[in-house]
Amino acid sequence: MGINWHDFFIVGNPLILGSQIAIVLTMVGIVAGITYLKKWKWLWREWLTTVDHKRIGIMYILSGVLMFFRGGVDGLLMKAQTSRPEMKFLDAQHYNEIFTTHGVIMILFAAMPLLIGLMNVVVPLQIGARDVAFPQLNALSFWLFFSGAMLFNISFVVGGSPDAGWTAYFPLAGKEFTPGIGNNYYAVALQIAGIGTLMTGINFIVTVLKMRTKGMTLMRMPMFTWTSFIASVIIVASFPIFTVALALMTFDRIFGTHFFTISGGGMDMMWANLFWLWGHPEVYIVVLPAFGMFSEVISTFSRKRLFGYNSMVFSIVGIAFLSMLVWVHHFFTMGAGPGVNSVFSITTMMIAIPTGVKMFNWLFTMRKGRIELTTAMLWALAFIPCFVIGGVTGVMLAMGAADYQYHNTLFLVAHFHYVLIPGVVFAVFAGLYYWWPKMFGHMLNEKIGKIHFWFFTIGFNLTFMPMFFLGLDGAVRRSYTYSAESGYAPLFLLSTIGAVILAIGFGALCYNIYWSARYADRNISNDPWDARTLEWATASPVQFYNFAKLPEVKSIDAFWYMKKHNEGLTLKDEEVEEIHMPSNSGLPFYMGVIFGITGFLLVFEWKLAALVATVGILAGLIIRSFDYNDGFHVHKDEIKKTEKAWRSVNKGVNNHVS
Amino acid sequence: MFKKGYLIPLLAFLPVLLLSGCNKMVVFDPKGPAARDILGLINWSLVFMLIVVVVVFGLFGYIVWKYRATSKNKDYVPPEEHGSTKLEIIWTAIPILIVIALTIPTVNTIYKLEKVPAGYEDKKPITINVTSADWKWIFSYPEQGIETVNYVNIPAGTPVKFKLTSAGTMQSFWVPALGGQKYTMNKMETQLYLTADNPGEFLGRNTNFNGKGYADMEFTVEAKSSKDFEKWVKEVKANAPKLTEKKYNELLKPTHLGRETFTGTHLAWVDHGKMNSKTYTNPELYKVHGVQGKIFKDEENNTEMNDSNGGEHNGN
Amino acid sequence: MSANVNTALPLEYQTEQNRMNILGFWIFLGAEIILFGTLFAVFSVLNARYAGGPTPKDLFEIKDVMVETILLLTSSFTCGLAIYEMRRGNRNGLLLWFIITLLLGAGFVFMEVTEFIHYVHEGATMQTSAFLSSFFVLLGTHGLHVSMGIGWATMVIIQIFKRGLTPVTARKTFIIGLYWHFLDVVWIFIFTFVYLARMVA
Amino acid sequence: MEKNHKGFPVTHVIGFIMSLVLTFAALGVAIKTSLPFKTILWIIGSLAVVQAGLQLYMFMHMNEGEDGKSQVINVAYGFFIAVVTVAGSIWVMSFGM
Repeated sequence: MGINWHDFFIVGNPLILGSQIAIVLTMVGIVAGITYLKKWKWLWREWLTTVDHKRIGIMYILSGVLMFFRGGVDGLLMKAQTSRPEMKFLDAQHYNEIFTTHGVIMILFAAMPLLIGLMNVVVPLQIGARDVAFPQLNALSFWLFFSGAMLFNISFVVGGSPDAGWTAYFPLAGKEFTPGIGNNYYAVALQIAGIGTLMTGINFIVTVLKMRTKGMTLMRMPMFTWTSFIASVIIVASFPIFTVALALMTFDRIFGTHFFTISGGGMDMMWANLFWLWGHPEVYIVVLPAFGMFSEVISTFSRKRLFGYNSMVFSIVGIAFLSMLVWVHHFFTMGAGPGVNSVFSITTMMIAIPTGVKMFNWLFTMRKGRIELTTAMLWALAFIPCFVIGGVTGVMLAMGAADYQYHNTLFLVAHFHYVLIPGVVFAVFAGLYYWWPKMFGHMLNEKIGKIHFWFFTIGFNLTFMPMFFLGLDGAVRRSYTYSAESGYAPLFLLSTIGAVILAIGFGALCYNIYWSARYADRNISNDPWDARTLEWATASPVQFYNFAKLPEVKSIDAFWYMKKHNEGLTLKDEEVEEIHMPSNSGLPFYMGVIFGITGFLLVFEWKLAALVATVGILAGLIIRSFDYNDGFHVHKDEIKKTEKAWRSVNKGVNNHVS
Repeated sequence: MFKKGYLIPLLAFLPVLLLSGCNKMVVFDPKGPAARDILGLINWSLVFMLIVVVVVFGLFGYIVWKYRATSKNKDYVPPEEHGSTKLEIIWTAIPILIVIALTIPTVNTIYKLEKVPAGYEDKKPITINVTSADWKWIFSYPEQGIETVNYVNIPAGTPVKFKLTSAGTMQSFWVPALGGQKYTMNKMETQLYLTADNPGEFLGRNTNFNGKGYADMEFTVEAKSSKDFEKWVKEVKANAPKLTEKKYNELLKPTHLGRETFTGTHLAWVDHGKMNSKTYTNPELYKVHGVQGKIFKDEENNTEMNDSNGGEHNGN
Repeated sequence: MSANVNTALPLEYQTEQNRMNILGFWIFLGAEIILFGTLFAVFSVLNARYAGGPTPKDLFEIKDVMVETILLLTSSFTCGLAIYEMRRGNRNGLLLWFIITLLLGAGFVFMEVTEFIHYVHEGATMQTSAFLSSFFVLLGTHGLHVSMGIGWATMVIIQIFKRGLTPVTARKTFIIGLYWHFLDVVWIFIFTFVYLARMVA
Repeated sequence: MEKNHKGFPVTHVIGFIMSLVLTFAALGVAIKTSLPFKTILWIIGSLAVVQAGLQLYMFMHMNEGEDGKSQVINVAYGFFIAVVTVAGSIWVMSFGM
């Protein structure tokens, strides 16, 4: 199998060359840095082998931020290319690769890990558990996700990026029209990451069902836990479909089958059908936990419990149910009969009903409250109007006949950015500002946070608002250029300016992370926001066993109740018992590596080598089967020491930030 | 601080204000019954959406302003309230009513668009077969026996039944001034009725991404008076070269073309809309940078088209 | 995580971790139902697209299919007996029925592989038509599951030999039992909607 | 939980015999009768569902244990999604005809 090295490493493009050099330099820098600081052992013991849900969450979040950066750069490149008509910055092929990777990375490798990361950190704490149900599986989920993300990301320097859009519609994505291996990356990397996500879903369902502390009934769970739970249910319901779709794509591309090809009786629209059977629920997988975060933040900073808790729960269950029944609205224009389009128009519009209920419940949570405009709250506030724009345009798109004029135009692009950026990115930012002290023991700077907020929200609106009008004027998505006569130029330019402002906002976040890590006050309380749920009942940052004594829950907003009734806030020495914790394991990391290697070989269609590598996967499974490590016990003295340390500090800190 | 808090809703409000003032945008400037029907639906939905936006934004602004934390209300303790069944029923019921109000006209319009538009039922529709290929549009007039590339002339005031199919990748056929879009797929035929009220020129294009040449996949629709249309057909039949199978295979290669006109149609030997039609693919011509994977030869449908290496994308 | 043992329950349910594992496996089976459901959806859509290749009537041999079906049904029964013996605390009974189950499973896999080889010799490969692609992938996925199950069960048998019946080995056995029955359920649908239905159509 | 730990595994044997009967019934309906295809499909489909339920309850004890309810809901939900996927795909991919 002769490799043409000239093709293997993508060369000849100054942008890619620049990033290749940057990647090599960064990697050398990281390796040198760790070696210099003698941190290899620490890295291995504390992070690479960890099964602690908080650390895994943090690793998810860091990779998510990194991927958000990569996807953001893709977005900026696209905006640069379309800033003026007939622009010559990128050629068509390069543009196609970039919007493909932008979409895939933002949805699967940025939004998902950021949300799953926060779920990991927060959900076990909110239900008063010591870890998730299957800690080692949790680590495996992360390493599979990470392996998939890395595999996908090397595509633009090694072998070529996928270039058929994030939806990878057949027959374009098939071998008949895209013989390059770029789309193999899509099929294989997403498969690996998807398996990880599926396991996360199972893990969190069991965690929520089985590991709630005493008194934490389902209808007392914090809203973020509820939404994470329902999102996990949707993951388990929809990711198997994606697994199958990607496997069939792999078969078509690498083994020459005829599922979606135009020859041999294949059916191209079947891919679109399967893709959206997964793809639509996927939107709710990312949006629901975000809704949960907004619920927590709005409730905390309005100093009121959530308005209409029960109807909130019913509406998320309703959204989850409907989410599986609307997928065809992504291809109303396929030419299916009017019966099909009518049914799916109706089911789609019905989703507006529970979403509307949530919207009003949030508004009425704030009513009669005392609204504190912390950075986290600002994100939640900005979410409401922006998301309403996304929502109403969503209803417009749901109307089958009207969609014939919106479909595949920039109107659609504007709509889903108005749903996903306020609905997910704002939420993640709110969540990060809100829970940062829980993860790291210091706050993010509020002043820089506000700069971040204003640049980002203004930039966001400026970027995507013009796209509604461009779309209605006939501008289509995924087109790398447009003519001067079209008259689109001013709005496209405005959009590019918005993107730059948005990028500055993201830069402010990165600076904030750096600044706060270096200079922020470490002397903070376990409950800096005067919050309501259980995660604030324990130390910041949270000690590895979470709770010295598992709290007992007597009401919704359990920690608020504890504070009001002064119950369970102190810990007596005799209450301390030994705690059983799971041991670290290198196996998940190994599995991530071996999956990555197997995937890489498969991408390059070296089937025999890939088959050999699967032996490595099987070996990992066998080792796991014979692994009888039952964890370890934390001694009473150690617990007492840890607890005293943070409980005494708290007496001296200023409890209130804003 | 609080002034800034208002900037967001104001900014988000902008589109609504702009929308009401925009009549020039192509979707809001219909030139045929199909586009007009859709616009009617869009306008109907805009009214409701505007109401939703005004109510929510108003409520949002009011609540955030009234209940913001200030130095004056430091000691204010928000009340414990669990919800309100009455309110919750109201804001469940109103969206349901809105959805119903939107559903009925939507379903009506969906069914309406499948038929010859109202007001044109007595006119005999003409049929035009649309075949999309990488990266061009091929129009066949089976009744007239002519074929055009990248432009299509239609008689104004006559409903046109477009039969859509594709020779390869999937495209979407869209003439926004005349009506909504529909996909063109290989081995599948979809139909779309479009009618131009008056003579005029309209831009049509592909909206479904299909590779390197996608950005330039545009065509023009020219609606002529019936007399002019007949005249044009006659001229074409007199002057245009005959379409041969060889020439047609040439057309299907991934290239950009200008306008072309032929007599005869390719329907004589292939209709890509038929389930068992021949497959035309040229994977060799789609190679771009990066490592190339194995291409699977399809034994039965080998098209003998891979002899020359034309088809370079010349758009960039 | 706590090692609280409730001895009133069957071995596999005695610890909280065991109960979580069993529930988790049920959830996984829920995902598997959807996975196979999707493969069935693909098969249902593509099952008449022969592209000039062989049709089900040309290929399927009802006798072989019946043998495979009975092998799998019986193995599901013996697997049930194995779990039954486990709950009686009868280690040897468990091992005996368990090994019989695996032998029957291996017989099934052997039959299926022979069947596939036979088809390929008749010119019916995965690459021939959409119908055959979806047929081979649906059946192949099931067959792969059965093979993985055999490998996995072998690991568990070794552990029972080494450690005897403990809550952990009992849980592993119970879970693999669930898996095995589930594969039988999937086969019922394959038998019905792939073989019987396509032979009649 | 299973109450009868001793003696003859009655439920298992009944389950096994029933599954054999159902299998051969389906075979008989499919091969030996000349009913219309749709009718056959409905009959053998129903038999398959019954047999699956048999396996789930008699062999897998789906509803036992403290999480029996969750397990039943989970399987029912999975089955529902699978049916939506299959029926929806067939309907939509026939272009609603």
